Amino acid sequence: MSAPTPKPTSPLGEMTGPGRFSLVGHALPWLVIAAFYFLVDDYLGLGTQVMIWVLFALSLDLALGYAGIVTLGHAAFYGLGAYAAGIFSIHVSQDPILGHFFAIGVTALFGLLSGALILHTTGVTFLMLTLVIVSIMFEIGNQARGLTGGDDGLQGIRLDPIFGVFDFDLWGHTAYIYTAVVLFIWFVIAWRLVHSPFGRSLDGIRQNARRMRAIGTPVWWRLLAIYTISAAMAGSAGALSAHATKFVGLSVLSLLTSGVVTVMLILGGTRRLYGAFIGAAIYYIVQEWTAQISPYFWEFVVGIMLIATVLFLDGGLMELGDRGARLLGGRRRAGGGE
Amino acid sequence: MKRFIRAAGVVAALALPMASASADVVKVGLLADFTGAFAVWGSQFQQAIKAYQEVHGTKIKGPDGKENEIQFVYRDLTSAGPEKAKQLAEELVLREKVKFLAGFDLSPQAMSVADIATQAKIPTIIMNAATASITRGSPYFVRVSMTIPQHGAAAGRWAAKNGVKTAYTIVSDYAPGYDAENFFTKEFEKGGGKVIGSERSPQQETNYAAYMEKVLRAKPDALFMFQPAGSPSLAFVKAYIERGLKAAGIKLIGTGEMQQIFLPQFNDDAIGVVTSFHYTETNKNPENIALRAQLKKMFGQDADADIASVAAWDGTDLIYQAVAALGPSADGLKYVDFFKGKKLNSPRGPIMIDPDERDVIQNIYIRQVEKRDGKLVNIDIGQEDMVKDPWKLENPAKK
Amino acid sequence: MSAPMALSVRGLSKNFGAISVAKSIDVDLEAGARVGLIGPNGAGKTTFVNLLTGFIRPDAGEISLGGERIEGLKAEERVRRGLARTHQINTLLTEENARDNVAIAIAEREKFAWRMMRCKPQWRQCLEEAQARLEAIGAGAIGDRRVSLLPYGQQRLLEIAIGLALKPRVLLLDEPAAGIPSSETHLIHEALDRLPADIAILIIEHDMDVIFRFAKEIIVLFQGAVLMRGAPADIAADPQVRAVYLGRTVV
Amino acid sequence: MFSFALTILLDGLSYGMVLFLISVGLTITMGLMRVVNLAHGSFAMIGGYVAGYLTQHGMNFFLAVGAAVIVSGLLGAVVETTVYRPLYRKGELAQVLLTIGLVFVATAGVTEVFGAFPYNVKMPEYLTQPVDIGFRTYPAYRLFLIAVGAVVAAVLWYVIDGSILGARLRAAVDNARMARAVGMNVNVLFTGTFVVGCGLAGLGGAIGAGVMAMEPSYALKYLRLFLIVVIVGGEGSFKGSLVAALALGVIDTLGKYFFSQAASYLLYAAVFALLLWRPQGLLPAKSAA
Repeated sequence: MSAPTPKPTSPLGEMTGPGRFSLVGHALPWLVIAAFYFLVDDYLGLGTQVMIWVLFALSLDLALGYAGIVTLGHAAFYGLGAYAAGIFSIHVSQDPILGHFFAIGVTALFGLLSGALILHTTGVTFLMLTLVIVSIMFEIGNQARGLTGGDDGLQGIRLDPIFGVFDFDLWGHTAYIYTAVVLFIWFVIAWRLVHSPFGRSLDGIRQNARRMRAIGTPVWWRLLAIYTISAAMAGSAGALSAHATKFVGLSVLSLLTSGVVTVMLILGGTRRLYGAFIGAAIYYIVQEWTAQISPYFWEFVVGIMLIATVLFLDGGLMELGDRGARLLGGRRRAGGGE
Repeated sequence: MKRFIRAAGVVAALALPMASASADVVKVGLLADFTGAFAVWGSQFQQAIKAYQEVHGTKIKGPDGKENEIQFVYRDLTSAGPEKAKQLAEELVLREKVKFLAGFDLSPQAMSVADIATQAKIPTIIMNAATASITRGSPYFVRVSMTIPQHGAAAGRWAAKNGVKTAYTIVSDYAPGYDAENFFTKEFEKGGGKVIGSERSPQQETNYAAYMEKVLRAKPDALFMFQPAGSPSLAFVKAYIERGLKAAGIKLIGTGEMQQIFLPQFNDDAIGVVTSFHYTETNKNPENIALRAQLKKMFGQDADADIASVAAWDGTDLIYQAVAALGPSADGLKYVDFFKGKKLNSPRGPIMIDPDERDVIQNIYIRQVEKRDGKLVNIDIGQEDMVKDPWKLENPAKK
Repeated sequence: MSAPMALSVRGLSKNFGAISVAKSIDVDLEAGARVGLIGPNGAGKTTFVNLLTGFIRPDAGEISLGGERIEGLKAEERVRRGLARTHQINTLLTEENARDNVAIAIAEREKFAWRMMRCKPQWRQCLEEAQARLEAIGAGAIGDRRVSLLPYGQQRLLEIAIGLALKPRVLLLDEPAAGIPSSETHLIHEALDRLPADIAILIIEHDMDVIFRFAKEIIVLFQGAVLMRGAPADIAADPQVRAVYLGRTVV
Repeated sequence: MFSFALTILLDGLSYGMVLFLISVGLTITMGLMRVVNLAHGSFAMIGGYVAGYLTQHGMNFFLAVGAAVIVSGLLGAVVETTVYRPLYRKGELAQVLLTIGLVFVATAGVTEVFGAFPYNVKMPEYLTQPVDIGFRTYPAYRLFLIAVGAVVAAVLWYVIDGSILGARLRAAVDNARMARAVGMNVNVLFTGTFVVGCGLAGLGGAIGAGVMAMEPSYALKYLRLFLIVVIVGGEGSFKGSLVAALALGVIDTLGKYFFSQAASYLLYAAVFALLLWRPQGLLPAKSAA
């Protein structure tokens, strides 16, 4: 061999791969969340809702973005989490933390079982199976009126103060902070997860499942693991929603819910984790804004945004930031040419 | 696009007086679906409210003689979940500082804001959501629309009294459907009739062939339906005719399915369908004539009043009267007390707010579809005066 | 008592409907073997590899790896027991750089890949080994480059590096030189020369230069069955083999 | 008993035929272009609205249906050449999203132009009546649906199985790259197929409005059904979609008749079980896995 070995251009110890971020980049969303609390007091309900959607979109990013599981059934987990938390508070205990863990457990179990049944299929067949699952869940929710309240929704959720101290107030202070904390915990978990060897193997599976089998990866088990984790996370988002609104409507299980969360994620950008933040926030802001101009206008704008994102902005809105950074700082991510 | 522009104009028009507000502004937050599957409700509410404000002006003198401006703030629930209703209600209360909430086409939406209404002491006028128990959700809830049992029970009593011996029921598979089935059956059987079969069809159903076939085979005297107004109800009536149930002499009895707005979609086969309802569009009340004329004047010949318009009209009327009597900044409970026992001359006829339950007490009209001047119309063939919600009579409030 | 064969295949058969694509194939590879597998198009070479590696289930037959029966195992389980392969068509992770491609395989081998929390030291270890392995086959320079941007020859080298990174007992090279411009074939030749001596290697190749240069023994596959096995010189001289390659059927 | 069974069969078939008419274009485009086209229902919806508008303004029903087919087809041509082309190279996810975006735009557009109310396609008087078919009276409309569906199915069968065009189509479904390599103008084939598929959807939407009513949410509301037909039948398989659509119609009718409480689950459960059993659908178009 004659070619001299050039020095690697990135330090070996660094985790390379998707979503390297500067400290400023990391701090920004959390500073915004904190600032929002102090500055825009009147919109805390909106802020809480957005954060719940962020968490939901984050859960989808793990399954869809990283592992490439194209699903339209994530509302099944979100809805199940919401109902589990709500029903737990009515029939078992009003402790919100306990109820939250119960909901996470239930959805994780459901994710495990349903994933075990369907994860051997791929493509449109898998898509269809997830769609069917969420449809069946919706019907159960509608008909099991004694448990879920059916079409009237689940009412009568009462919660004790968190740790016996922080009461869920009308102004939504507690709900906001509680949601922010839960989101932060999940975010840290997700961040570590996607940058772990496990996360890298998922990335590999998304790119080429056959290759991963050829290097000895138990593909089905890996997918099942991330599907279960993602389900638990979506269930956690559902539980937050039930606790923050003290109400669960049947629509949490609707196909539209699955659709909306997917739109948010794609809009923000998949496989970036922070894409979920941007996507959910932008979706909400644009919705509020356009709906005030003319309610019909909203659907139109969402449609156009989706089409434009797919055609011109593969990486979602986060891609815009990347492109800007590249313009400013030259090529950063691609390896040096020859 | 025209409508977008017009809507933008309205926003601008609403924004202008805000800038020059010298009069006290009383904001009313109106929550309804303007997009999605239930979009029609929002636009009907909105048109009626605008019509009312056009007729009565946006300013109303309070008891102190000062002018108050009534301003509606519209928010779209996008046919999404009730959590959206809750979030928007919070915003309206906290940010827009609305004095009243109003609207709510679907029951879950209304129920999800019960806590907010109670905690923030905001009188909340429910303009459609018809699940009977709603008004028990908050002492600040006042309903001007209807309850499902009012219709179902009256239909059952009418059928029993008018020669129907056996009936079959097909209701939509959701809470209001169960209520309708339950109260129709109860009253019908109390009057000596017998329900010989009952079905529940999926909420969004538009293919009723199998259900109609079952009814045809059971040969009842009448078929009682409860279907969401819109594509399911249209498809239901069409299937009834197509399948020959009408030819077989099975009478069709319903509630809201044959409202005037839907009649142009039927042909003469719909003649003879009987419905039990709280608003007959052709009634000659001066309020009704005024409302309908105003809508056509403002929104074109296609604009038509329905129960949403009537309820929105009455709800707005209540708010105007309350502000006139109590001023712009009375305590929430004071307003509610003002509403209790209030009688209104509604376009639908006389109504009263139940002093105990804050729910609407109203006449229920039994109408039949007939042809007049080449057009299908509902003609009253019977009437029950001032019907209280039967569900509440059956389930008295716990003290 | 001799040591078990690195790979031993007995009576491996597979039918697709009426077509028999593998007819009772017997093959043995001892440790360190360098065996070439040749045969005309449609002889069943790729099917054989897929049967060995578990991407296709055999109808009958036994496969043993170091004395352990593996025919009932899934593809990935066979890999973990030491049977690795490279692919004819590139199946690399095109969005990653070359080093990560290797490192992901190493993490899998070292069973780090179930670790769900960040574990810098282990991953660093994987990356270091990956870089070393790339250098070992003369591809140290491509570590940082995104796979989709690599020239084809380098991608094939990377395939081999990944195969080796799995520390296999047996490595199946499925047409490692296919589709490479002649200016780059020396890269593959050099890489093959440097393969560790203790690994048994079965190489499938159309390019006879590569086979005759590399293999110490050659198996000829024809119509799903082993036609002949012998030293390269004998194979080259055999009239039957010549006939097969000229397209005439041999009785 | 016989007449009863026949009635259920007719009810099921007539419903299934509407599903077939609308879905057949989807199955061929999904098989041919490998695009997950969730917007397909929008073309049926536009066909329905066009027919509705024209019949309400006095046009003859059949002329109006013809116009609906043409408008849907033309719209299909426009959308295929502008929006779908770049999509063929993108992944499933991108396709799902873009086509959902189209659904939103179509829904908003229809609401804007025609309003939020359900929209009526006025049928000729004789189609709204029951007719005597020997053993009973039966809705003329449903017989009409069956007849149209059968004719379209027969024509398609002939074209796909018996003509050179069909052979090309099948070849392209099997292997688009190969078809391109042997000099087929795949772009024209794609556009042509797409246009025909959209036209058929328009036909199904227009004449099927009595079973699947026109409203702005139409495209989304029935999406599940169309997808079920396509995927259960096997992507790209014309016969599969015919079988699946008719089976779905009959199962749905039977379910409502005998287990009306569980009817909504029954269909989904059947689809779920079937897809676990045969992930490629009933009659997959591609020969090998």
